[in-house]
Amino acid sequence: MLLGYTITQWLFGILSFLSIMFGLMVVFSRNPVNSVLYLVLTFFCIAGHYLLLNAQFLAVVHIVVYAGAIMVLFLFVIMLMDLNHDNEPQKTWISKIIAGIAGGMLLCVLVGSLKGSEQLGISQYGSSQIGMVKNLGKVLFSEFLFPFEIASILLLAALVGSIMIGKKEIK
Amino acid sequence: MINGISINYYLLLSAVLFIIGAVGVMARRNSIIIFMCIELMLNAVNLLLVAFSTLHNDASGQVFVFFIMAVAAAEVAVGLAILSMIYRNVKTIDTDILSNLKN
Amino acid sequence: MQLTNRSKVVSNKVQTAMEQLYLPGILKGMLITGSHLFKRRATVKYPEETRPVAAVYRGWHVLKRDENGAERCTACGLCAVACPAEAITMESAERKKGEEGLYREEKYAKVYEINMLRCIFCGLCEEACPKEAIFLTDRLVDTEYEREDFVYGKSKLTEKVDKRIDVSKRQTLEVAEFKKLPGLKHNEMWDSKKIDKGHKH
Amino acid sequence: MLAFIIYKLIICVAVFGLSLAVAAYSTLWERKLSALLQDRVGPDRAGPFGLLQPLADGGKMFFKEEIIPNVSNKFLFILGPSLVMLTALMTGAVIPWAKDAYVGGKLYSMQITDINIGILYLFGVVSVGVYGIMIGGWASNNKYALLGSMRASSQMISYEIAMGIAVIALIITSGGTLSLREIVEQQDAGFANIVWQPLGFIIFFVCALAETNRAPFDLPECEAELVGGYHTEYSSMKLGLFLFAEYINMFISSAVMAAFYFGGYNFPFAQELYDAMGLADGSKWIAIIGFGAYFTKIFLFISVFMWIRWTLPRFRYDQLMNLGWRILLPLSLLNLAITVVVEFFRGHITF
Repeated sequence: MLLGYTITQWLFGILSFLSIMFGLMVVFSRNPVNSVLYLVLTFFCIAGHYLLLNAQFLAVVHIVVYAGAIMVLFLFVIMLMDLNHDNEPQKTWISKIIAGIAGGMLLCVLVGSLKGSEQLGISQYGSSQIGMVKNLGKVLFSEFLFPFEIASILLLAALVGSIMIGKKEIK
Repeated sequence: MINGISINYYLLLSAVLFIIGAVGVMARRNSIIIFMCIELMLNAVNLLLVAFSTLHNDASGQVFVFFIMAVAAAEVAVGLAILSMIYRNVKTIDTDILSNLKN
Repeated sequence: MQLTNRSKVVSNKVQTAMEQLYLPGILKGMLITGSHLFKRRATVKYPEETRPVAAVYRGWHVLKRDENGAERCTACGLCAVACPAEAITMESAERKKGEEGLYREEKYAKVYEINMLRCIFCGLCEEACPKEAIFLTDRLVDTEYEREDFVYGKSKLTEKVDKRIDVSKRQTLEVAEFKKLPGLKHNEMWDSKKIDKGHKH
Repeated sequence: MLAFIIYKLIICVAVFGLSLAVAAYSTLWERKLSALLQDRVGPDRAGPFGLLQPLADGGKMFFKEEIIPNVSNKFLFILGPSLVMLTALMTGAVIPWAKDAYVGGKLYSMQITDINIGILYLFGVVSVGVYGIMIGGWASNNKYALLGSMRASSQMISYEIAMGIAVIALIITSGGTLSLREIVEQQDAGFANIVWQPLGFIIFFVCALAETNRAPFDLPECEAELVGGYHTEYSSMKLGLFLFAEYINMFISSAVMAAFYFGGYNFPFAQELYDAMGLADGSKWIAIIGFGAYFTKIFLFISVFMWIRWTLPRFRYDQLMNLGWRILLPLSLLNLAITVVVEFFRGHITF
């Protein structure tokens, strides 16, 4: 207990702060490579949140998939396109301000609508084991077997599709 | 309460992350950054799904996150392939320029 | 001309399935390198061990002294004439009174320099010398940092009085007899052309 | 609580030091072995048998001039090698080094942490390691460095897939556990996993070579085409970190291979030996002997890594990609299918 908060609460606070900070940096940094790296940091913070929520498997898969594969792909494309300049064209100030206002309004709406959520049925929760690989695997391969197979087909389609799109046309 | 943290905080956090992503989509011109902001929005949703799954002690939420990750991976693969194709043809991925369908 | 029968005719034939697996090939290669683990090491750990050199190895020159410790060289210049690489230069001087113990004859080399970067260690200087003064020894020439340092002066060439160098292998009777042969190239040169006739350094 | 933290700290520092020491002496052993394979003697000047050579090398690295390119992003330039080193050291956390042993009447685990997703953790950390190389190569602001880092990362990502599928087959044979300790413990009675997974082992081994950027897959640092690869612009200890991380990775991947396929700290007739020596479960000596056996295996693997490096020439880039995607990936899928069928008939899987 530090200053009346438990360690978990402290961790939650720090991770939330960091993930929001890094999230903001993704949007505001001029250099796309920096953006990618900040987004990776954001993903690490979110993985930390998953660990706090006892979703170990998801946390690691999140890192492997997002940080290990998806963001590397982004880095690849940015580096290959040679977009890593700081002087990329910016939107006009007006459209930026409008974007900010729109985002703020959306936030207001969301916060307002979520305000009543204290009334949600809250079940006290002990040390849940649902995030463990075994339990998750059981659910995944019994209840969600069909979507799982569909997802594999989706991935295969994406694989073929991206190769077909990205391939240089042979003349 | 999850480990002493109210679900409200998770709601708020993912709302804020989602808004950051949304603002990024609106305020930036580089399509790759826009793409990344969309990933951020997806992750905000993922976080909330995991939080609720733990709250209700139900694994379905985490399974959904799992599927979202698969879909996101597929989406990024195809999307980046399209972007690199566009870049190869038009030499730019600036959305304000790409909005002209004329050329 | 075929020197060895180890050469192989290269062809572009399609690999068989076994060859495409690469594994047998890789294992074979690894066995070859592995077998070298048990072979004799080729390394000579230099300062501690040295390679055996032939008795007549031609290395760092020495300017010999006679039995009394006097320098044998009389600065006749025959070695410089004989030198195909033109590495030798010398300056003569006259022996003063009281220096009899230092120099054997009335004329001696005040400066005697061999440029070790030019020297090809052919040993012609040794053959040319009528006074048995210069010999090539089996010592290796030192390494230096500067080019100038490779011009060895008398300080590095003359043998020390208390540290004689054995050149008996090079002073055998046969060698002496050989030197007297009239048909030898450098003797010929000495006979036909005069030394002072335009042989510059 | 405090005792627990101290014990964890000690074991962390021990694994940390062990990795560094093994990596340092791997550099010496690499040079020695390459010399032996080439009928030479190798370094033998620093200390007896050259045993102080790693210290001399390290000292040299530290005192070399530090050059940071003017136009590069300094922070990222420093972050790159640090990240590579960090991830290399992090992987040692889930490896079970020996059996639990009683020290001072308390049972201690010879492992930093036995998480039940150990294998996934390994893959996660390795996939993050790609960033160090990419960031370092990009921040160098040098096209050779960039190309080298691209090659390295694409190579690592490609081979991770075949490696992952080979490991899935392994997980099936060891009864669906993701904890390294459980996988090792399962091999103490009957056979080591290599008996059930020979093909899987070969795939894993090849992929491990590629993941650690060792020859014949060392084209990220291919001097002939890329000057020096992703560490072209690096000098001094930052270069040292890159090179050092490679050796740590080699050590850890050897350790993982020994744990996955060769029973880790178990060896044939171990139980009989312990019985003959009259050692009870949890004895210190069992831990020490097991640790010795484990290290012998790791040493052999490291030597094979080096042996391969000094035998085989480097692959061409297209050959590398072909091998990864067209040969290893189908092979690993085949291995997975065969494993499932075999395990079904062994009665380990039911539908």
